[in-house]
Amino acid sequence: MGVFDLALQNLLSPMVLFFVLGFGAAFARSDLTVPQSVAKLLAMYLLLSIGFRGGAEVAHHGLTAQLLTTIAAGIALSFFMPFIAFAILRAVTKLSVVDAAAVAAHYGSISAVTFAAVTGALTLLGTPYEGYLVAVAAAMETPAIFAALAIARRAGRGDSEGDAKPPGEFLREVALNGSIVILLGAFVIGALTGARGMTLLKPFIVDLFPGFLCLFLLDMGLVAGRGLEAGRRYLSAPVIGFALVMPLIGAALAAVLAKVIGLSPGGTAVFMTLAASASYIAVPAAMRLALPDANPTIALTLSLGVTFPFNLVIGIPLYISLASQIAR
Amino acid sequence: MGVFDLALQNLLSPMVLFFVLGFGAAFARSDLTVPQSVAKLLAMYLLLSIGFRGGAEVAHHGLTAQLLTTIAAGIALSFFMPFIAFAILRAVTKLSVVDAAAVAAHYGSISAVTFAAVTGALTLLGTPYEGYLVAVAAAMETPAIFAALAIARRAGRGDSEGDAKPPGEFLREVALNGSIVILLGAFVIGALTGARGMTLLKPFIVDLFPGFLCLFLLDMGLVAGRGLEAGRRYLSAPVIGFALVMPLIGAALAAVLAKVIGLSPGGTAVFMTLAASASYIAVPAAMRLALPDANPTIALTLSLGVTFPFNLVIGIPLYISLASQIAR
Amino acid sequence: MGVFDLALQNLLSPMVLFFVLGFGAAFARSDLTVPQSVAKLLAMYLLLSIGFRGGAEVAHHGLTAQLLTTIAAGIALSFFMPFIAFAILRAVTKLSVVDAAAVAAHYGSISAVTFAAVTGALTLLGTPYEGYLVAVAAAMETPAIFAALAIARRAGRGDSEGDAKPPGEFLREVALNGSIVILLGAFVIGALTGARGMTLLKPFIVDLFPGFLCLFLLDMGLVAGRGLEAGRRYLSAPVIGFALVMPLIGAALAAVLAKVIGLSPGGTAVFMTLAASASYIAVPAAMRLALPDANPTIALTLSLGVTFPFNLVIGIPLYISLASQIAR
Amino acid sequence: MQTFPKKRIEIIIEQPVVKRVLARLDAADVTGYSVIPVVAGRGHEGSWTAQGEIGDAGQMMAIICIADAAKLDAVLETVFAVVTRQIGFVSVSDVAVVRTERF
Amino acid sequence: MQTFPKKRIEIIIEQPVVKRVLARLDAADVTGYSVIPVVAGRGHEGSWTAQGEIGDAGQMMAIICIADAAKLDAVLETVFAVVTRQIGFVSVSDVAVVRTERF
Amino acid sequence: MQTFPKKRIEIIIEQPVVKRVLARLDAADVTGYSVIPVVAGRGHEGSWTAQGEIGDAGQMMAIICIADAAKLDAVLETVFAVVTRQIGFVSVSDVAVVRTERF
Ligand SMILES: Nc1ncnc2c1ncn2[C@@H]1O[C@H](COP(=O)(O)O)[C@@H](O)[C@H]1O
Ligand SMILES: Nc1ncnc2c1ncn2[C@@H]1O[C@H](COP(=O)(O)O)[C@@H](O)[C@H]1O
Ligand SMILES: Nc1ncnc2c1ncn2[C@@H]1O[C@H](COP(=O)(O)O)[C@@H](O)[C@H]1O
Ligand code: NA
Ligand code: NA
Ligand code: NA
Repeated sequence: MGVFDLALQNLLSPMVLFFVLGFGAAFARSDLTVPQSVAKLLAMYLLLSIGFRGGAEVAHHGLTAQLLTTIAAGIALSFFMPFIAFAILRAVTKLSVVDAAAVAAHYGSISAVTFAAVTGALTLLGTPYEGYLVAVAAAMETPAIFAALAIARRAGRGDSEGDAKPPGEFLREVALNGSIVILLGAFVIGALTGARGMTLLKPFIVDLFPGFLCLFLLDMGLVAGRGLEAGRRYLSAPVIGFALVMPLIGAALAAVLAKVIGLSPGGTAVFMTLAASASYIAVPAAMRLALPDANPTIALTLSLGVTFPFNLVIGIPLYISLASQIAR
Repeated sequence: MGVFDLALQNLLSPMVLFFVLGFGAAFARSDLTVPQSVAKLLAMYLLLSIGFRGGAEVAHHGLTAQLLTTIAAGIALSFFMPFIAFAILRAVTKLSVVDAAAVAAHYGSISAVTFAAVTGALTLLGTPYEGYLVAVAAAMETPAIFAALAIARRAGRGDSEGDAKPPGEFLREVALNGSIVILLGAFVIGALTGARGMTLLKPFIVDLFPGFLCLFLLDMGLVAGRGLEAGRRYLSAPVIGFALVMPLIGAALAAVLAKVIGLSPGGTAVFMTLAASASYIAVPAAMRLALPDANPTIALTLSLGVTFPFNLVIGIPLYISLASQIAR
Repeated sequence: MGVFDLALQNLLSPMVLFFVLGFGAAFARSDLTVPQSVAKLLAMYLLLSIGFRGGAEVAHHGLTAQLLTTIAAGIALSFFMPFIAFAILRAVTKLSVVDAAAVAAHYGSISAVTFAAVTGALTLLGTPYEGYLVAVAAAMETPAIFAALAIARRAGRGDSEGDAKPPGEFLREVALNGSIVILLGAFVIGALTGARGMTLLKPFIVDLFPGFLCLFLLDMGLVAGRGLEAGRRYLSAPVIGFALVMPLIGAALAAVLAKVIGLSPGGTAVFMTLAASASYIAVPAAMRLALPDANPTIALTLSLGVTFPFNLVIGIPLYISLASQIAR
Repeated sequence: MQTFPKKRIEIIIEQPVVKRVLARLDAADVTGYSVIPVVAGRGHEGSWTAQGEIGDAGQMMAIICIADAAKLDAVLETVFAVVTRQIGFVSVSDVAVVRTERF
Repeated sequence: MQTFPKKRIEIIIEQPVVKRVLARLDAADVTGYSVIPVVAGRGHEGSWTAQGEIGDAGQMMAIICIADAAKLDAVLETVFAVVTRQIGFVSVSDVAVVRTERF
Repeated sequence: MQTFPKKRIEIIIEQPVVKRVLARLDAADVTGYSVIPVVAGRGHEGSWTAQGEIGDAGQMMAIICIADAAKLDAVLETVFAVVTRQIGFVSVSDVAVVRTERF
């Protein structure tokens, strides 16, 4: 299927349309809202579902040596992308060192919902992908945070409590954040229980996935639309340009690595999407702890208001299409 | 099936029984409660489900000229029923002008949950209905609000902020309230994605519908029971009489229009139910903005405590039975 | 299947693994949390599901004379187990009279989630059980509360408001607590609507059960782990010993009664599990009203932090295995 | 704008007895009250959080009641009779309101 | 630690008009406000609870605004113009803050 | 009824650092605190709402701590050391309590 057909089919998928609905409702200032606890339930469900299915797939196909290589590649990407992002931001935008470092951390890390969206699109297309990429996704969440801290420290900015706080405590908080625990935990449980567990949980974990994803993307549309509204004043042209180009850079780097590792077309698309996506759960919270002087609105507006919609609507079909050519 | 059998079968459906359970629990002052955010999730799910299914049905059968006629008929009903309701209320009850206008607005508008209940009952009976009635339902939500404002203004009562507030702002708030956005949005998405979207979302949107409806009606029973308790002091015989007769008047008017338009038996039953139902989400909020002097407890007690149970238990089987004779 | 195989299979079920995940996350002090309203939704779902399925099973197989005998046996167990528990606690631990009475009430009553877990395990094994045990579970919730009050009163301790509060009011509050209402209500609705209702609700009530149970047990793991942390200082060896031995005593008593009554192997396992389980919803709230001087942390730490995990991981496979030998 | 002095009574109390406290406020003839959720806390018995909880027993709630100073003593006495044996406490502060006749 | 006196304005108001009240606070140039949920209550019209409710019409919210005493009158006047016709009320108390320039 | 003067410290602070603030309150030896959710607000950085949010980074929480005046300065100092670099602020008011030994 050509990239154009893919893009169109993607655009007309219920998932993307529900996102567009939420986005539009936010702009029209509708009072539609999803309660916070419902949004958290949906997020938890998506993580549990993609984690478990990845694990069950691994139980079925076994782990290959590729797993370790891909995890290493993912960690490397997550750690080095912030340096690229920081360099670009400092070169083309007026962001301060701390703000640029914080934004860079978001783009080195990943977005689990974008991950869920690309797996949804691949399932629709019937394209398989390596189940262990769930573990890769989990591994890519945090290295970017430490890269950003290194960048900020080099520039003389650091943790809000200086040496008063043991760094191990911060490491633990970051490494054990809820989304990593549930994603990796469900992955391990999926791997341990395999086909037996899958039979039991399929109606919940597989059959409901598209519906829950739609509801969640409706919420993401609302939140992204409102966030864009709230952070409008930070959206200069260079900053927007960064938020559109950085995903492409990440995807390109991931494509090269995927080719070297020998990932399948589906796996290549997922890996590209992970690199292209920007965090908006784990990293924002970590930045408030580690770089409190960074303005949280800037990073969130870019990651959630610009990059997420871009990946969802344009990026994902693009990456899938490119991946099918790269990985053949 | 005779009206009596229908009524009995309706009464013994799990949905109605769960409503009765909630109603009974509220009267027995059990501490059973459904968290507010869960209730909102359930309401959102129901709107999304009936919206999407209506749209998918339209994608399948196509839009007919009837759509526009039925929407026009629905708008007319929603706008003119409040005048009838107001006249009755002023003639037989002691409600003030403002209170009567506010109550009238509730009865001109519609209840999405009652809509969900009648479609649930029709699905159980295997009776099809026009999918575009979802759009009709959305169109019927707000005209009644403006009718009530016209009534109140004629009597010299109006918006709480007088000319300080641009009327366009209020119009936008009312027209873009969350339930309309999700109902119409899901309808359009269902129409755009058709059978493809339906296959994808069926386990969520169709298979879970009865279960979610049961849970929601349990909550509605609790809320209606408690509301009836709280508003007891407003329930004089004439006022209760109004809340039982007005749905029948609405249903009768709708039946005539449905016959003229040529709706199917199922469609006629749905249209009658819409007219017979009274709002308890969109209109109460709008009345607080536009007619703040109206006592909100009165309208809510009638709509949720009297008319909703009446429609659920007696009205719906009655309308279905009548519709099958009218529309043959 | 031998008890060891059963235990292993149980340990490797997704449900138990999700509990372990939550427990581990709590100990590692992960910030993973389930919103309170989501936890309440899951609890409500489980009660509704086991209630309805029990009722539908009764509609299918009919009620036998055993029902009344088993309810009577359950009430007797619930009322007399607290006296045993109290005697043990006073003999081997340093708990005060009031604290020991409150703990005893928890162990006489039952845990609906443990009930859900044993039915889940039996379903996995394909072992049927008497549907009316749902009603037995509901009947066993409260007698223990009155036993504890009798014990405390004998020792001169009582209600916080003395004679100022009519005892009927407290009785009503306890008998109509939300979990009993939903469990019994769904049971009756299941019995009334039978196969018809089951067909309608199966995708919700049956197919989603394992998934919802996993999510709920993840939450229970988190709450139990945190509770254990919070109540650590109360966990002396004798107190822990009590929390491990008391379930076995309850299960043994229930096994004898089940044999006399002639329950099926599945029913015997369920009845043993009920007796072995300890309350952590209904009884804690009742104790705050009736024995406010009792320290709530002690009972909750034991019931949720020690006995629940013990039953889930070790108890249930043990009871199932024993029951299959006793009831043959 | 002219304002009038009133008392703001804040009762932080465990959920299971909220109903009883409210009944006592009703009996003490206050003009109203508002209940605000508490989601976590620490006291002499250690810390707690409402997150993930399905029961209400361990949760605290905050009850706010604006009342006239003349009623303060009666309210405190009846409320304190419950609160004293339960988990919770009462605090009172001075506030000013616009419509004195409302409280 | 040195502190500075400010006013704490607490507006308890029905949900449907919260947006309007906030717009007026914006217009009155306060430095900020925080909205806290109210989950149950009682007033002249009887008691209510947010439990199980799907609409927002019957629910109250609490708006907290710390402001300088110099602004108090202007804030009260503009807010009270909305509150007076709706369900709700305003109360004001004295507080001390550390960073006076923040408010 | 006899009451005793205490201080009511209200800390409105972004969620990610709540744990750190509470740890400092623990270290300052207060007898307890209660955490109340804030669901929306506006400050220098514009307005926010918790609705639909899955992360906690943008959300504020309110921490209430009743403490003896003697401890006020120590509490303010340690808390302010965190708050000053984060999003949030501290305000203090006078309250009266019934059981003075409790705080
Ligand atoms: N000094 C305090 N300030 C604010 N809240 C408190 C204070 N002390 C106790 N609390 C609240 O009251 C609950 C019970 O406290 P306690 O009775 O000391 O165990 C705590 O968990 C807190 O939520
Ligand atoms: N004296 C009061 N103290 C605290 N909250 C109050 C008071 N009076 C009323 N309220 C709140 O405001 C709502 C409306 O009150 P009313 O306008 O009297 O019906 C009540 O439901 C309470 O939530
Ligand atoms: N004057 C104020 N009164 C009450 N809450 C405030 C005030 N200023 C700020 N806030 C709260 O603190 C948050 C952060 O404010 P700021 O640091 O000014 O961006 C806001 O979003 C509000 O929730
Ligand atoms: Na990335
Ligand atoms: Na109507
Ligand atoms: Na037991």
